[in-house]
Amino acid sequence: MSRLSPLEERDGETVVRVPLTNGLTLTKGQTALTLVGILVLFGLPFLAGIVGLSWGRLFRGLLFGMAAVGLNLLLRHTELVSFGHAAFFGGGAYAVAVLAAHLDVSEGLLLLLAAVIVGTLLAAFIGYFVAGYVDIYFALLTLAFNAVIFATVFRSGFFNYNDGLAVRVGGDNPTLFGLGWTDLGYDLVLYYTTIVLMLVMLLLMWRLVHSPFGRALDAIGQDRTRARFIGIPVERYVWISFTISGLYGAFAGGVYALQRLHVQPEPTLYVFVSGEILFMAILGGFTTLVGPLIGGVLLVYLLEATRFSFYYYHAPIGIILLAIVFFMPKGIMGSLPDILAGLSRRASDPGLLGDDLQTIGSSIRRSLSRATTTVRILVFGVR
Amino acid sequence: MLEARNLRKEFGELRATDDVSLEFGTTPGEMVFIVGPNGAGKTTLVNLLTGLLEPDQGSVVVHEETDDGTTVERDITNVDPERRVNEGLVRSFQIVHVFEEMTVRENVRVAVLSRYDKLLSVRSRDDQHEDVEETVDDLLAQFRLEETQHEVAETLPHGDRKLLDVAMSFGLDPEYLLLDEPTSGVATREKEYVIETIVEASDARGVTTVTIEHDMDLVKTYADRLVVLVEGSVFREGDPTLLETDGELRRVLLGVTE
Amino acid sequence: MIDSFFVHTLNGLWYGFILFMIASGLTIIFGVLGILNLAHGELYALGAFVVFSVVGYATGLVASPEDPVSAVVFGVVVLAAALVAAAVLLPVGAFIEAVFVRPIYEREEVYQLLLTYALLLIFVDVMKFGWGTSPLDAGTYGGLNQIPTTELAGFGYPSYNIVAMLVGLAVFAWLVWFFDRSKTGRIIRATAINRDMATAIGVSTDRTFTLVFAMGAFFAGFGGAMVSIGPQTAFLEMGLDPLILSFVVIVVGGLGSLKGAFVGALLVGVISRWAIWLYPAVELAAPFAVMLAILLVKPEGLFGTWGEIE
Amino acid sequence: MTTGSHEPRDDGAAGIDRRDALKLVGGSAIAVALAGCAELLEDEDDAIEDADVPDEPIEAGLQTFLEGAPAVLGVQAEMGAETAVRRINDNGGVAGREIELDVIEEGEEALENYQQFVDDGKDVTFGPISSGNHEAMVPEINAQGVINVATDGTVTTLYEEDHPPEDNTYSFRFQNHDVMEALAAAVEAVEVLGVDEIDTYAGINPGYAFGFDEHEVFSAGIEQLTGAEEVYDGFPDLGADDMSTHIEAVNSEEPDVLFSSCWGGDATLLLEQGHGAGMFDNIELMVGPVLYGSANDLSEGLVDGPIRSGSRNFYWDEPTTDRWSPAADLFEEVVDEYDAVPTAHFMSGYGAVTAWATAAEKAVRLLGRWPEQDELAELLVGHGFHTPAGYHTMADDHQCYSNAHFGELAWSDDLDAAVLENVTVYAPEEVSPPQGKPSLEWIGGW
Repeated sequence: MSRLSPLEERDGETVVRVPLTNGLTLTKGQTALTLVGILVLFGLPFLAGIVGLSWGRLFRGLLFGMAAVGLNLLLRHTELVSFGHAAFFGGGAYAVAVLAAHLDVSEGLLLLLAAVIVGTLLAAFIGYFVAGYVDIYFALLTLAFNAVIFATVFRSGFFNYNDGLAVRVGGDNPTLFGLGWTDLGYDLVLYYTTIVLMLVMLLLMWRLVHSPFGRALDAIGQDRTRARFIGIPVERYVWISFTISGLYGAFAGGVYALQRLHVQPEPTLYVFVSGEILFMAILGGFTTLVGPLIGGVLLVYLLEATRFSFYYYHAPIGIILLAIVFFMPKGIMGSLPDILAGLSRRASDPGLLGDDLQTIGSSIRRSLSRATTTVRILVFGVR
Repeated sequence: MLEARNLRKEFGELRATDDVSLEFGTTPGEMVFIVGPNGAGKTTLVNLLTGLLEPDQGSVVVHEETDDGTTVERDITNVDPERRVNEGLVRSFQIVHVFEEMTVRENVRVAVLSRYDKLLSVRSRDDQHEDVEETVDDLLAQFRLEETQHEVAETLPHGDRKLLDVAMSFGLDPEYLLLDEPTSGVATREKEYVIETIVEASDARGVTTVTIEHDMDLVKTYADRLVVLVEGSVFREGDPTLLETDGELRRVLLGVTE
Repeated sequence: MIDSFFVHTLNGLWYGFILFMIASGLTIIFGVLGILNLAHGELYALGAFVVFSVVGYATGLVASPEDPVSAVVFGVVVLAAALVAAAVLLPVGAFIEAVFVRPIYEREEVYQLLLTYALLLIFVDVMKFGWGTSPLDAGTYGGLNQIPTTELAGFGYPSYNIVAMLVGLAVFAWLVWFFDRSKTGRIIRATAINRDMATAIGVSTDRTFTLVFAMGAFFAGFGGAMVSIGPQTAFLEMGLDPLILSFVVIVVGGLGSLKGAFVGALLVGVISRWAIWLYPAVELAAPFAVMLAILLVKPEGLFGTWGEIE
Repeated sequence: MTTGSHEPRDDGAAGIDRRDALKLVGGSAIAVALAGCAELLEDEDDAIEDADVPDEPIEAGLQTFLEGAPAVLGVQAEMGAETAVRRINDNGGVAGREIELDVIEEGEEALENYQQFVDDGKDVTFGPISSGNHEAMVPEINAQGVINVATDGTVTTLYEEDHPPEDNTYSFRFQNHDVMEALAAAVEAVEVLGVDEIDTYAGINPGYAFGFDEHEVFSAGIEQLTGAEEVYDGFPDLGADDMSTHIEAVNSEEPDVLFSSCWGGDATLLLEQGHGAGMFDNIELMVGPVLYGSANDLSEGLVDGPIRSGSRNFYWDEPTTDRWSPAADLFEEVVDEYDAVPTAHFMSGYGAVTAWATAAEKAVRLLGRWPEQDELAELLVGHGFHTPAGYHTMADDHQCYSNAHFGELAWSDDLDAAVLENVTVYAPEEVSPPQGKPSLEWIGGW
C-alpha cells in the first residue's frame, strides 16, 4: 500500500495523502487550505496585531473551539447534544488552579497533564450515568451534572468561591519545560506548545472519526436500535466517546488556565458556557472537523469584543447567529463549499445576482405576510 | 439449536406471549415461518428471543455442539441483545432499520466490521480491512446491491432497503436469523424476489431462519416448518401443508369458514 | 419547628407555583412544537418589564390601599395589569414563531437551539433599549400584602404569596380545561400527536403552532409579571436562572406533560426550600440534585409523555 | 476602642476659609475642582503652565457593571467617574490635558477588558467592581504596566496577602475594603444596642465570595466585642429570586442583630420579603454595610424598621450639605445630571479618577513634564487628596483609606428618596488593621 509519493489518484482526482493518518487524503484545494490554516496558526502571535486583532483573544477562541471539537464527536457522530461540556473545560481549568494554588505545583506541562486526567475522569464519571440517555434527556442530564459541579465550586471555600484561584505559585508564572520565562516568552512557548498538541489532537480526531470506531459511533447516532442488533455495545461506546470528547475539553480548559493564570467559575463552568461551546460547534459547522474550531474563535471574539464597539452588544451577536442559521445552513465551514461554488457561478454569470435579489425580496415578503397572518390568527383564533 | 422454554410476557392485562415453548434449528439451516392473526404475539416472541424484551417467565436457551459431539446448553435469557449477536442470534425489524445517512456499502461494512470484532479499532481507516472488504463485496453481490452500493441508504427504493437490512444481518454471520416480516411494505411483484434472495443466502450459509410472514403463498412455497401463534400461544406446529388440510387453522388464519 | 416547617412548606409551594407559571409555557411549546425555546426566559423577563410600565399607569388610577376594601381593589387592578402585560406577549410570541421559528421546523434540532439562543441575545438588547439597564421594581408588593388573607385565619403570611398561589392554581386549572375540554385545545393535542393526520383533516398546523407559541409566550410573560409585582425586581439577566429551572421542572415532571410540570414545579419548589432550610450548603445545587435523582431513577420523569400535551 | 459620632478628621468641615482650602487640597486647579471648591481658585498655576506636556487628550477606560443586577452599583461608579472627568475637563484638564473616558461593561471578562484597554492605548484604566475579576487582573496590570485604579473589587486578602506591595506596582484601589464596612457594622450594632443587649446574631449574606467574607469578618468582630452567639447564617444566591426561607429561619431564631451584606436587587428583595414576613418584629436591629447602595431603588415602606446601613467612604449628606458646600454642590449636580441620589459607589468612580488625576498633576508639577507610568505609580503611593467625601490617602499597600459611614435608614419626603440619619463616621484606623497586619489576626487582638 505504501508508496513514497504523497499523491495518489482517487475517482479521477489527484489527492494528497496526509502523513501519520494511515491513508487519509485531502483534495488539492483542501491541502492548500490546510497549509494556509497551519501557517496562520503559527504566525498568529505576529499577524494578529497587524490586522488589529487581539492574539490572546484568538488564543482563547481556539481553546473554546477545541472543547467544541471534542463536543462535536458526540454531536456529529453519536448525534447527542451535550449541554454540559463546560464541566470538563472547567474541570481541567480547576485541576490546574487547585494544584498550583493548594499544592504549589509550578510546572505548566505537569499541570496540563493533571488537567487532562482530571477532566477526563470527570467525563468518564458523568458519561457512565448519561450514556444510556438520548435526545433532550441526554442534553438536560448533562446540564444538570454541569450545574451541580458549578454550584459546588461556586460555593466552596476550597475553590475560593466565585473569586477563583490564581495559577501562580508565589506570584510567578508557571514554568514550562522546567524553565522560567519572561511574560512574553511564557505566552509564546505556551501558545506554540498548545498549537502543536492541538494539531496532533485534530489529526487523531480525524483518524478516529474515519476509523471503524468512528463508523460505529455514526451507526449509534443514526439508529441506536439497529446498532445494538448488529452487536454494538451502544452504551459502552457512547461512554467511551463521551470520555474522549471530555478529554478535548479538559485539555482546552487546562491550557485556558495556564493562559489566563486565574480561574473563576463563571467563565469556565457556568451552564451557559456549555451552551456557548455547543453553539460554537453548530455555527462553525458541526459536519466538519475544524468547523467547531472556527466557531470557537468567532464566538469568543464576538462575546468579548462587541462591547467595545456597541452599546447594545448582545443583539449584534444574535443577528450574526440568526444570519448563520438562515443563510449558512450548515454552519461556516459546512457551507463554505456551497458559497464558494455560488460565488464562482455568479462571477461567470452576473445575471444570477438579479435572481438573488428577487429571492431575498420574496423571502422578506413571505416573512411579512406570515407576520400579518399571525395578527389575523390572534383575532380570529385557529379556525 | 435455539430454544424458547415456557416464555411468558404480559403487558398490563394483556398476555402477549403465553407459555411458549419452541425449538428452532433442530434441522440446521431449516426455514421456520411464524404465522398468526394480528396480535397473536409473533413480534413479541421474536423480541423475547433476541433480547429486545425481557420475559416475565421462562428462558431462551442455545444448544451448541462441542468438538467431542456432546451438546452444551447456554441460557441467554438475560444476555444483552448486542451480546446475543455474538451467539449467532441476529434479527431484522418489520420497519426497516438501516443507517440512513450511510451508503449501502458503509451499512454492510459496519455490520461486517462488527462481526470481525474490529469496531474498537482506531488504527486504520474503516475501509482498509481487506478481509472485511471481501466479505462486503460478497454480500453486495449476493443481494444484488453492487450497483447502488455508493448511494445513501435513505434514497433507496423500499425493496432495496429491505434487502440491505437483511444483507447487514447476513454480514453478522448469523446462525439463527429472525426476520420480522421481511416483505412488509414491499410491492407484491417484488416480494418473491426478496424472499428468494433470502432463501438463497441462508441456504448458501446454512443459516436457520425464523420468519414472520403474512403472505400464505410465500409461506407455502418456502417454509420447511410452520408455527402458528394465536393469542400468545402455540396453536399449531408442523408441516406447511397444514395450511391446506387443517380447517380450523384456515378459519383462524384466513377467516375462511368451510 | 412545626410552625417553621409549615411556613417553609408554604414558601416552597409558593415558589413552586411561580416556577409552574414559567415552566408551563416552555412545556407547552416543547410538547406541541418539539422546540426547546432558549428564549423562554427572556419572554418571562419581558413580562416582568412590561408589567412595571403597565402597573405604574394602572395603580395611578386607584387609591393606594388603606383599608381591606381598597386593598382588594388595588389587588384586582394589579392582577389585571399583570394580565395586560402578559397579553402583550401574545403578539410578540406569534411574531417570533411566524417569522423566525416556522422556517426551521424541518431543520435539525441544534439549529433551533442556535436560533432561540440568538433570539435570547436580541431580546436582552430590546429590553435594554426599552427599560434601560437598571433593575426596576413595580413597588406593589407591600400594597398586595395589605389584602387581608391569612390574618383572617389568625396567622401572618404575605398575602401576595397566597394570591400568587391562587393565580397559579387558576392557570393550571385553565390549562387543563383548555387542553381537555375546549375544541381548540383538542385540535392542538391532535396536531401534537400527529401533524400529518391533523393536516389531513383540515387543521392548519401553521396557525396551531403560532397559537401555541403565543400561548407559551403569554404564560412566560405572566409568570414574569407575577414575580415582578411581588418582591422581585425586573432586571436584564433575570431570564437566565428561570430558564434553567424550567428545564429542571419539565424534565422532572416528564417532557410535554402539563400535569408533570405542575407536580414537578411544586416538588422542586418545596424540596429546594426544605433543602435550603435544613442543609444551607446545597442552596445553589438543590434543584439540580433533585433533577438528577429523579432522572436517574425514573428516566422518563414523573409523568413521562413524549411530544404531546397530557 | 473608641467609637461614637466623630467629627470628620481634618477635612475642615466647619469654617473653612479660602486660603486654608487652597493649601489643604494642594492648590492646583483640578485638585480644587475635584475637592468641590472650584470657586475658590484665583491664581494661575505657573509650574503646570510651563511643564512639557503632550497636547493629545488622556485616554482613559472604565469598566464597570452597566447592566443587570449589579448595575445598581456599577452605574453609580460610572456616574462618579464621568462627573470627575467632567469637572476636570471643565477646569482645563490634567495639566492641560483633557480626559476622554471610555466606559464598557465589565461582565465576567475584566482581565480581557483590561487587555483590550491596553491594546487600545489607554493611559490609565479604572474599575472593576467584581472582586474576583479584580484579583485576576492585578498580575496582568503589573505585567502590562498601565496603572489601574479599582473602583471597588477587592476581598480583604487581595493586598494583604496575595499581592503585597513588593509584587505590586501599578494596581491601586480607591474604595474602602470590606473589613472596614463589616467591622463598622459590628461596632455600630454595639453602639446602638449596647454590649449587654446583644446575645445572638444572624447573617443573611449573598452566596458568593464577598458575602462569605463579610460574614466572616462581621462574626469575628461582633463575637470579639460582645461574645454573642451566631444562631443562623444563610447565603441566598447572588441575584436571588426568593429569600423567604432565610427570612423564616431568622424569624424562628429571633436574633438580636441581623447582619446582611446584600446589595442591589438582593437588598431590596430582602427588605421587601422581610417586611412581608414580619421579620423586623423579630429582630432588634439590622445592620447592612451596603444597603444604602440601593438608595435609588428603595421605597418608603422598605426603610421602615430598626435598620442601619453603611455607606462606605461617602455619604452625600455627611457633613451635612448646609455646612459643607462641596457636598451640596455635588449632590445638586448629580441630581440634575442623572436624576439619582449619589451613593458610596458614586464616590468609587469619582475618587478613583480623582486619585489618579491629582497624582498626575502633582507629578507634572514636580517633574516639569508628563510622568511615565512607573513614576506616576510611585507617586500614587502615599498620595493624599480631597473629594467632597473628605480626605483620602493611598496607603503603602495600594489600598486607599477613608472614613467609613454608618447611619439609620430613613425616608425623606423632600427628596422622595431614602436617606441616612444620625450618621456615624469611623476613622480608618478604628475599623481597619494597621499596614501589614492581617485583618482577622488584628480583630482577634481587640
